[in-house]
Amino acid sequence: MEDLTLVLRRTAKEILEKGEAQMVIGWEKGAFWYSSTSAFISKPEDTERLIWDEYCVNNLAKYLLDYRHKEGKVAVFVKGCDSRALNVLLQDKQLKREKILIIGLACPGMKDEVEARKLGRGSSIPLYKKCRECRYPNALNYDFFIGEDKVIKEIPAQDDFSEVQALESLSPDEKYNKFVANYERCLRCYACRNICPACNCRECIFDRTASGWSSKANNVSENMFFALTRALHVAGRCVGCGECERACPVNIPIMLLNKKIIQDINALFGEYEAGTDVTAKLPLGGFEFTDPEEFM
Amino acid sequence: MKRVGVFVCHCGTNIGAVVDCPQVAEKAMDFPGVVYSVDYKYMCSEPGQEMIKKAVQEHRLDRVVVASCSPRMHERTFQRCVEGAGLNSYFVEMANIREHCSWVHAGEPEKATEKAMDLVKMAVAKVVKNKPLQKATIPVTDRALVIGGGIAGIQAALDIANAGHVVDIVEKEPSIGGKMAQIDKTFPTLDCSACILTPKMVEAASHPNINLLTYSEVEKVEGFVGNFDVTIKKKARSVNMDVCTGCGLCMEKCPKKVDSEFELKMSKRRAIYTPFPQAIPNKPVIDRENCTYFNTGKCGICSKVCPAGAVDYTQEDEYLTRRYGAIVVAIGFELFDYSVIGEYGYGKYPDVITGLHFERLVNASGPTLGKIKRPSDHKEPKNVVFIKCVGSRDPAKGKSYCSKACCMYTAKHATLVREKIKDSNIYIFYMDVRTPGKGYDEFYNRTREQYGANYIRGRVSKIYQQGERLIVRGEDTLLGRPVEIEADLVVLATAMVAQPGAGQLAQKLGIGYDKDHFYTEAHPKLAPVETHTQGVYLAGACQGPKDIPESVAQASAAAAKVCGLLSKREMLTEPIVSEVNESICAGCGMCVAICPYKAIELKTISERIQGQTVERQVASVNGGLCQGCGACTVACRSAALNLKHFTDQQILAEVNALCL
Amino acid sequence: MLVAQKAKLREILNALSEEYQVAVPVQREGTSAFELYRDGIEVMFNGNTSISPKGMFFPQTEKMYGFKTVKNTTEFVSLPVEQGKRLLFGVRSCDMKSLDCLDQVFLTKGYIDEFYKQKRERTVIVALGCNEPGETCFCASLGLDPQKAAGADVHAYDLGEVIGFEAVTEAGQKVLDLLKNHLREQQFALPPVGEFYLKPEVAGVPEKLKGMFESPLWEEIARKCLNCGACTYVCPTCHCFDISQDVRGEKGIKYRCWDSCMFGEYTQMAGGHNPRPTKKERVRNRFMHKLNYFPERYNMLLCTGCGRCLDVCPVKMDITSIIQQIKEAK
Amino acid sequence: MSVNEVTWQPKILVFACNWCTYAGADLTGLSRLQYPATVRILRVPCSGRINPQFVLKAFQKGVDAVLVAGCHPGDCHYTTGNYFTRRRFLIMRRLMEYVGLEPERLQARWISAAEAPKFQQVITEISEQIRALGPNRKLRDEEWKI
Repeated sequence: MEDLTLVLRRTAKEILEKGEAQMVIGWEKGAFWYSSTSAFISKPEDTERLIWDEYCVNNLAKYLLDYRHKEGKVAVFVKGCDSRALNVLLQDKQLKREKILIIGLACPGMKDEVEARKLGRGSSIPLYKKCRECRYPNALNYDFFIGEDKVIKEIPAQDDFSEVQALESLSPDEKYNKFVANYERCLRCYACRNICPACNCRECIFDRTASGWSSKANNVSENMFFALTRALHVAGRCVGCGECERACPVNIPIMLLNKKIIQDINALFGEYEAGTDVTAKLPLGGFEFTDPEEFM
Repeated sequence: MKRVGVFVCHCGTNIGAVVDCPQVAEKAMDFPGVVYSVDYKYMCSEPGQEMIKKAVQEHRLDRVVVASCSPRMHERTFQRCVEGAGLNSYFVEMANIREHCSWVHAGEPEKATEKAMDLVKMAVAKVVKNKPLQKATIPVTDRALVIGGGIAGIQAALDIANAGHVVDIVEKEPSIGGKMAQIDKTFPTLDCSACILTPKMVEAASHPNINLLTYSEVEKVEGFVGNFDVTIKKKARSVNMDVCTGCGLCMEKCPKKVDSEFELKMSKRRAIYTPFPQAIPNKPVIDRENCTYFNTGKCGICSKVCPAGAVDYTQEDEYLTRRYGAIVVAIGFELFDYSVIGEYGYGKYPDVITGLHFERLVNASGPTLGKIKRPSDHKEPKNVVFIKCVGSRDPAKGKSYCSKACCMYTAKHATLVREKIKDSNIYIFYMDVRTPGKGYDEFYNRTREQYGANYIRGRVSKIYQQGERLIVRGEDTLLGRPVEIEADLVVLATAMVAQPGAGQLAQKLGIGYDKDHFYTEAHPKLAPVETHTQGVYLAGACQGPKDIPESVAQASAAAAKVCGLLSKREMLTEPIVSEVNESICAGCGMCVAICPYKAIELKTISERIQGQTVERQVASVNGGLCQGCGACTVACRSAALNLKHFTDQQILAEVNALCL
Repeated sequence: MLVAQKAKLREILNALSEEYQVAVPVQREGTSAFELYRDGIEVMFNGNTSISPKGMFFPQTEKMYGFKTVKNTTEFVSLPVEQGKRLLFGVRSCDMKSLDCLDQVFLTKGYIDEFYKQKRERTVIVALGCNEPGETCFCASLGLDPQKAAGADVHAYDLGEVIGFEAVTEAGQKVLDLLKNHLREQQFALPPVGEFYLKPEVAGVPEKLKGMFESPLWEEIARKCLNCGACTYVCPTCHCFDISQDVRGEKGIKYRCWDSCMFGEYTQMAGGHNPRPTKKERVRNRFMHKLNYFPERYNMLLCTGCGRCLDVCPVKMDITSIIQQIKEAK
Repeated sequence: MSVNEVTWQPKILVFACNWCTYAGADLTGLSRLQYPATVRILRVPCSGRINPQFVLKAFQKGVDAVLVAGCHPGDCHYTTGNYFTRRRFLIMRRLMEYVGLEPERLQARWISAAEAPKFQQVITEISEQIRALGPNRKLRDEEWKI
């Protein structure tokens, strides 16, 4: 990946020098060896800050929203998940394709920071669970690709819904208690929402208490209303990047809800992989006359 | 703070005998916003409404809740009432404490009273959030479309045209006339069907305000009341209508013979044809499926013989889009295809026919020139058996409903047989004889008494061929004994069913239909010719089985509605539509895909964001197209869309109130 | 020094529970926070809790009073207040310092917040010294002694097999008196404090910030910020709240709940104007408040070096690096 | 609202579309078909208007069950509203069951304007199911008394 870092810097530098974009969004090193963080580079000389390593987990796609009304183009580096996220933003008409320069990357899977901190430098750090499960590690939609567009990570045969299914098999009370335990500790900091590429509303209903939908009170009921509503809002548009879960300061397994819905959409309305096709019809933006009938 | 008045209606004893109305009224005073509350015997009565108006004045009420019957019954009444009191008509809400309470919880007065309080509480919670709504106006295009050129369509078109409005009739067959053109005589007067129909057909064809679009179908309907943009497909006739004189030479010379649909396959027509001699327009079409030229590229005789040079093999389907203010749907009915069930040997024994076949057999211009001859050997039948309710009133094999006209046309058929074949015997198997209608029962009695038709109450269990005759076996349930009749001809009164394409057309028009695909009227009693889609009206048997006088009456009624609409240059629209909060809308377009009326599109707005002018897209609702279903509001994640009068906040307020 | 075997902590906490409502740091589901002590609960010793003990004094959601409307008048109803003594065991230096900050806000300059005061006054705090700083910790750079938390009633020290206790206040002495039978006197030297990885230099920063309101630095710093509230909610010193109400028919409750200057709604005005419309203004406010406004008003930073914000930030905003950038800014 | 075990009666919220189910409930009344006084009907123009969030809110506020009801597929007054309802609530019901709500507590049914007996039967059934399950406490807002 070090070699690619150099290519990445060179690419970014060229883009800025040639004026192909006003800014390049990539990653730079954070405070610790196991942390890489988003970097916003607009001067060619600053491209030296850019890196590409196994800690570039941060999904950069959503940052593009900050620059959608700015003049000129923004270049962005995308892994597979970032790429799917970007596609969802395009599908949701939040970005204009012609205003973005997409540089694709082949992702080897990102290493788990929490594990890294625990295990220490030099030990073998496992990949994030979401990366182990990832089936689209490479950028899907790009203007050019750095390195070879060749999958360099082991691809599981299918999505893993085992955790969802394990939960499903519990009794109603057991299930409920699990969710209460999870959402009791929710701080409603909205990190999950703010990092989520599918959460791209101009103004979220949870930011408008006057709308009557939500209150700021923190309790299990309100927290679960938030969680379930968000899950429904991103239904059919969640690309499974798992950033919500990574962003959560209290370690709530948020993807349990999203994956459940992905599983059900697949089973009920046919296989659908969000963000893999910009032209696809959103599952909850339509219907089929032949949809399963359970309400007779 | 809003000032709500609550008016609890006893509806005589309908509500009052179960729900403790005075207690409900008293309790209502505790609900937030309520400053006045009262109960009264009949809120909808003149004094009741006066009471509301007076209370609005005296107690400075700005919102009103009426706890009484279903809003589907009296919402308009009370809207007008509060309007009369100087309030916006949308400042009233109804709590349905009759249909949803007293009538269904008659044995539980205490629980019913408690529920009534809840319902009032919900209505109060909603009404304080009601906003004044104003009806808007939309232009009305002074042109009507009638779909279907049968007697109902023709009548509707004539009435509309006579009132001075332009009408287009779209008919899928090459000629107008519909089923009535196939019928020989009409009951109970026995006047000749053609004699009364053809003049109307001619009148329609020659009316300056009527355009006939035969051999045409409705392809697409867009728009809304007053402004329907309808795309009509004019199927290629292969005959230039402007040039053709209707001389008929081509039809004489055409070498290709095909079963005639009009004669129900009992005779032949040519590949270039008019469905029947009195067809209007009386100009032929080429049936491309069967035409030798179209199938092999050879022949071309019609073109060669046509003195006017009207035959045009290169014609293509043509699409035209016109704007109409109103639409009358009069696509009629079809007969139940009993061969599918195969009972009674229909489809197997040639001498088991339907009533419509019989009409052709008895018709002077029909395949037998009016002589009743049975199809198998063209012999005159002596014993004729009629079986009624074939497919009607038979939920197991056919339709659950009564086809309404069969009792009378069977009686008519019996009369006609007896008149034409003096030594014939008539046996009519029936379940019931239903003859409501002017002169109908008298006609039936004549059939029995004067013409000697034998009415046998009971069902036929089996029909089988024995030699040249058909053995009809059944039971006379009145005498409680089996019956067996040797018949020469069996006529089945098969059920009237909806046209096969009725469902698709309904979807294009956005109107409802029932399980049998008959179109649903807006109200079975009070809006029998309207549909739920404003500006679309129903005439004739597409709404349900009907005889001719009923179809004509309904057609005239629909025409009256159309004239009422078209007589105005603009009309008021319902203000209950979706609205967009542009500052919140992110322009994702989810709602655009979801709107069944294509009432939402994305538009570009420019806006100052932090000192910079930016352009962005937002959803925009066309209030004329929007019908107020609210499906878009759910698709809108950020709740930028809201449905007026049924806002998120109003519904949530009701939910909250219910849970207090 | 009074000491007890670590293994005896359970007995100690059980004994304390007879007199106090005790709360201890507990690890659960990959996160940690102060929880009410129940017999047998495992007390977390390594590192600080992910959620600060701030909520024990300033809960995320706190009911203030109730009201009823009867006909056209409104009645106020006071709500029952929890009474009884509480004891917090295991509070670290940084979090003790944060209570100092909160005390300034809620108890000084002519304003007394009764809700805070009541909880503060009925709570004794047993602080626990840190020997080994966490990777994100930097309290020492802010002048705190990680082993001896200022303001605590009792100092407790992690001495390997044993825990040492020293009473600092009268209330603290009472606690140790209660534990007489569980503690014994023994000499112990405090182990040396480990090396800090992060060492921001704050000297001069508050003063420098005075002239930096319009600095282009803020826009740069803010770029990566998501404007979520994670940092503010885990921060032991952030104390912004919003007052809201839960109305049910003719009755209602006024409550306050944490709010975050990272949120757009925080400064949203009723008329639609928002004086902090973008993340630049919000991020600037957060750091100006911590490093300039607060020091100007109360003469102390509104940061205690606990490092929680670095830890939770999904995009790794780093206050120590921001301090550095401020210092380097022209 | 506090849940008092002794006097507890199921509180079932029915979201009914104006054209079919609401009319069907009217017909139930006109036909004098009796059902338990456990339901409160909330009228919406179309089942497509029923936001799954309304359902969540209703459970928060304290209903014991929610019935989402509209026209049969194909019969929607607005042509296709109920097809969206069907998709949304196929997902919603599964999601709610997944988080531990008993499936009986959130049901969806197509009830036409003509199906008074069906309305009666559905309400009677749900009432019995909820009576057997008891009051719902899941997802509920905190209760308070003043």
